[in-house]
Amino acid sequence: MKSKLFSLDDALAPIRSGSSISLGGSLLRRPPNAAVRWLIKNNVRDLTLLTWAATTAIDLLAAAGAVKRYEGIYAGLFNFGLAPNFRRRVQEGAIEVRDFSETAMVARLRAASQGLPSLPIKTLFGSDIALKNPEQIKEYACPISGEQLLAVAAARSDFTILHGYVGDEFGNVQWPLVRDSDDVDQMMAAASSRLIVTVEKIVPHEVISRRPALTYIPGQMVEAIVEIPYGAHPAAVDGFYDEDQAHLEAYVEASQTDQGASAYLDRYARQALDHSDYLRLLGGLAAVEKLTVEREDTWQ
Amino acid sequence: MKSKLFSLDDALAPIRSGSSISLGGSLLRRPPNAAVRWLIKNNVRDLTLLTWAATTAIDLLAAAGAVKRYEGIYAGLFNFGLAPNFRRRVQEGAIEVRDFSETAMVARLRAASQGLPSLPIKTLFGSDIALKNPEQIKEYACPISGEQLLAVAAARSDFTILHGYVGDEFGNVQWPLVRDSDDVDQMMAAASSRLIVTVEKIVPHEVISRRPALTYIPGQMVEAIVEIPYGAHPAAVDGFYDEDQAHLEAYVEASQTDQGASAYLDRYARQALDHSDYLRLLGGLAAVEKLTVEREDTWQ
Amino acid sequence: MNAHHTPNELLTSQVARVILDDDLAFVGVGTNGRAFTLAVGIPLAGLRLAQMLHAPGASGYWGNLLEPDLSSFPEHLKQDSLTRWKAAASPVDVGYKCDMLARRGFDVSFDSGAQIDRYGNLNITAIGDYARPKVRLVGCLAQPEHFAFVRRPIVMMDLDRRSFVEKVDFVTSVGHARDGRTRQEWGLGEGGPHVVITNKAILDFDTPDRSMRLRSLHDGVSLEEVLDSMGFRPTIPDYIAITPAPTSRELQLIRQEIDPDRVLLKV
Amino acid sequence: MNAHHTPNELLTSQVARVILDDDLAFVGVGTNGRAFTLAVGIPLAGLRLAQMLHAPGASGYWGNLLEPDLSSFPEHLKQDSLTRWKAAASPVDVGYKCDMLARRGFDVSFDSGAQIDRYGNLNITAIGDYARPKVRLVGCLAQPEHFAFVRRPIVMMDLDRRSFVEKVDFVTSVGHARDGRTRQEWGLGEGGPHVVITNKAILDFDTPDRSMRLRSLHDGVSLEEVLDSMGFRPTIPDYIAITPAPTSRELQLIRQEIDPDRVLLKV
Repeated sequence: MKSKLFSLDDALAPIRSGSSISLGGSLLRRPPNAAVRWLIKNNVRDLTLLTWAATTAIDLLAAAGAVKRYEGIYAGLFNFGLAPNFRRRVQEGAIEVRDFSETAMVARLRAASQGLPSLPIKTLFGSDIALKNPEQIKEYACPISGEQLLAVAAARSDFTILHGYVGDEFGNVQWPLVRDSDDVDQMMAAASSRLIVTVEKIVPHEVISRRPALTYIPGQMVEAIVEIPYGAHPAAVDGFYDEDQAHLEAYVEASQTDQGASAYLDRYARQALDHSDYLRLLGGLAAVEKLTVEREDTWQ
Repeated sequence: MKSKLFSLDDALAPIRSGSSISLGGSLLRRPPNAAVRWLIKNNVRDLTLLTWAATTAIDLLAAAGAVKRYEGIYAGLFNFGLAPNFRRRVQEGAIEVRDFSETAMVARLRAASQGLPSLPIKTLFGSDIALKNPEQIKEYACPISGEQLLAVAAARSDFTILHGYVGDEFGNVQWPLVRDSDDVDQMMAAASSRLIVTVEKIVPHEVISRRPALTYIPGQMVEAIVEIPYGAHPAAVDGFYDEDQAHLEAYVEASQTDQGASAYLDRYARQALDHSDYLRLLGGLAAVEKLTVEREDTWQ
Repeated sequence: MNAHHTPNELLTSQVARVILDDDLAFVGVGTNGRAFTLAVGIPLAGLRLAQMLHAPGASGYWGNLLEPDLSSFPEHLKQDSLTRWKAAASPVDVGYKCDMLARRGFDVSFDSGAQIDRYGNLNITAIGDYARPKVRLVGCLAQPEHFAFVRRPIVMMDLDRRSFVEKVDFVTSVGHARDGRTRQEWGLGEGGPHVVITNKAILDFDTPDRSMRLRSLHDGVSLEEVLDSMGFRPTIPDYIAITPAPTSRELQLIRQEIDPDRVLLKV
Repeated sequence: MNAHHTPNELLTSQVARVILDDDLAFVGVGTNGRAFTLAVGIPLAGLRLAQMLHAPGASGYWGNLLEPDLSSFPEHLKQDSLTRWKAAASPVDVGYKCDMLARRGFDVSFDSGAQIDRYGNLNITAIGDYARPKVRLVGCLAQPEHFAFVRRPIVMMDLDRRSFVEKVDFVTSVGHARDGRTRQEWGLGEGGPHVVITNKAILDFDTPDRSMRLRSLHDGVSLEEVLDSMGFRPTIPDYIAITPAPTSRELQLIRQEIDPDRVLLKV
């Protein structure tokens, strides 16, 4: 095995403007926000984003004007309301939207992970989701039963960025025994072309190999792994820390206007030198450690 | 929640001759052998069996002349060689065989679990597996990409029988943290119509609900759960006990002839009053406890 | 009969009565404020009430949790409360729930949206033109699946002319008919919205063409008030029932056992 | 050069040389006796040897284990040894491996069978008539996937006229051509068997029509002996190479580090 441990700079350097990126996480769990701030700081733009239930990550990129197209099942801020910047950009016509229902997006990710061009669903007959997207959703008759089915196109992207719990230098990423559902990161990893994972902590390979059943992203599939503690902030990592409610409320408040959102990004993404500097701006480790929850895992 | 805890008699009573049954387990891990012996004792015949890598369970049923048709990816005895009784019956023309490769069988199980009549694969072009089975494997053109794909028919069956680790009275079945791969039982549960699960041990619901991430068969899907310690004997349950090498060698030896196999079945399936009596015939708990391995789980 | 009940208690009792024994009901986790009460609070309280009364075998799939322990509820739902919630199962990925939906494993679901029309077509995606909408909403989640596959989806929405419209701007979830074609003609099977529980009345689709019908008015609400709150006229029965009030047993359970701190039925 | 090596050591060295840096190689777990040595023992030893010499980034998927620790091997493989084996990952179900295969995630696989023909079509299913076979074999496992999707499948079989046949009775896994149609014409992409490592010679498919060709004879084996052991005549090159012997470094690693107790290279 060879080390795949990189700095965030080196791991994300291949991502150019115009790329398509699958972004992991669901709702306020594990969006790869440190990586997203890096993309904003480095002025990576014109992105096509594929997501599951996207919140902070897509809204930050929308605030930066970096999103050209979005394909996903949800973009909002969960219990903090609609996604203010994403919403504004879509309403301005600046982001092309392709909505997918959950079975459709799952089928798309599974198709990519199975090397197939499409997989069928029975959900979207008569829905505008299908009627307005004839390129990616097409009807056919099942050759076995004759039933009508809808084929949905595989969810392929140039890059996939996930934020995980812990990993080793070879890119093997594990979840804790006590966790929320993965939702979609394992599927996205399997569907990825070039996969970059940030994790809360790097642990020795020996700690990983004792519990191989906990590895949900095998290092085989990983191009680069980066240690970024609190890498999902201001969102949460289940089993590690909660969402930062005060920060999210301030973010929503700032995002009521373009100017406010821009000032927020200047401070937290563009002027922050790196992730350590971001943590310093939040008040340092002492401030974020208040978000930490009781841990119950097998790596300690 | 309502109790689904039954005796083996009551749980298996609905299974009539002529039924189709999906049998869980893979190689020498977790075949539902106690349930299989019950089917033999109760003279349930003309079965269509759907399996993954089937070993002892299918060979016992073949020895009893109870198998009409088999659909699966493997039938043998792993490191004990070919499956002697299954092999003899197939060679006699008494069992109709439909072979499937692994991606094909997985697609079939997934189709059933997704309520779909078929799912596509790209594997079997030109293989006799497809050419000799035009009813269940049919070519079509992907409506998205135009590529040729093969649709494989959903793996539906009247009943599914699995043997698991521990469960509660409501039918929730969990695996231990240190285990071998599930292989296929979770998929079979999701694909099932009527699901009967035997488990090594029934534990209180409170023990299950502390670790919901370990539940791989939710009670929602279960019709009946039965406590059968050593229910996979002479095969193994990973994390609980190893395969019984001496017993398996004697079984292979007996199975060199129809008479030998029949005498084996008389003794261990037909004349044994029930599973406790079977354990007594093996030498009692003291004898099988020698197969027990060191346990490392969260229920103790 | 106990006349002293809150509107949310009335809705909770109505939800409970739709839930049958052995039902599996899907409930979401998101949103806040009134939307939380409608989409999460009342459904969970109603499900629990049904379990305690006539449906001991009913259970829930709440967010990522199958058969969650509904015996208590924290005042603020943060990630860690979800992480540690007790439940029968927490499936490994969301594909598991999707597969359960697609194989018709759910009996009941709870759905809301920005717009609904007389055939129960629901819009949670965009108001105005899809490509450049007046209001961009959250997308679609699994609501198309609920209307496609769940046996009895329950719509939870406050009555409002901007929400109950003649024609929704975007059909996220297909109801009983659209553009003159029935759901069967569109390729969908059995299902579609079963009942619409609102703050003023209960509506259903028990009409020959499966269009919306007034089932009952909540006590003290007039027909005019309901019609004024709707952008289309539902079928009005000859005799208009009054939504039955919660029983004192129901109220006692809601207040003392299910939601003593008014976390679920907050706003 | 060290002439004092066993036949299995020679094959192990040959396997190692086919494995490139960063390859992912699939190895099975089943069977016993000679079949175990061919399908499991030599492949694992060869993979480990490659890792220690020229392919530090090569890794294995062995049974259900991704990147298993190959540093030691128990004398008897029982279930519990597999249960507790250290590895980078043990994916939750076998669908995970199937998906990796179908998306062409594997570089190398090891395959054996009862019959193989000149185009590399492999039979592990049945000898004789499929419906009423002379010998019923194990079925097919993932061998059709290996030949369909893996970049360089390695066939491990002892040479025998009954195994190397003009026409296999049942095509489980499609090789480079069948019944006059190439694998591309049958609908398959790149792939197919790459090399055939036997007890007497190495064969490959480096011919214009992708039929089997003799690559090298093992030291001391005559061409006649090889041809006598085959039911068809492979292409014979003008100059016939001798299979290179293991180096002393290779032998030292195999004997002292990889398989000191002769568990992998037993029979």
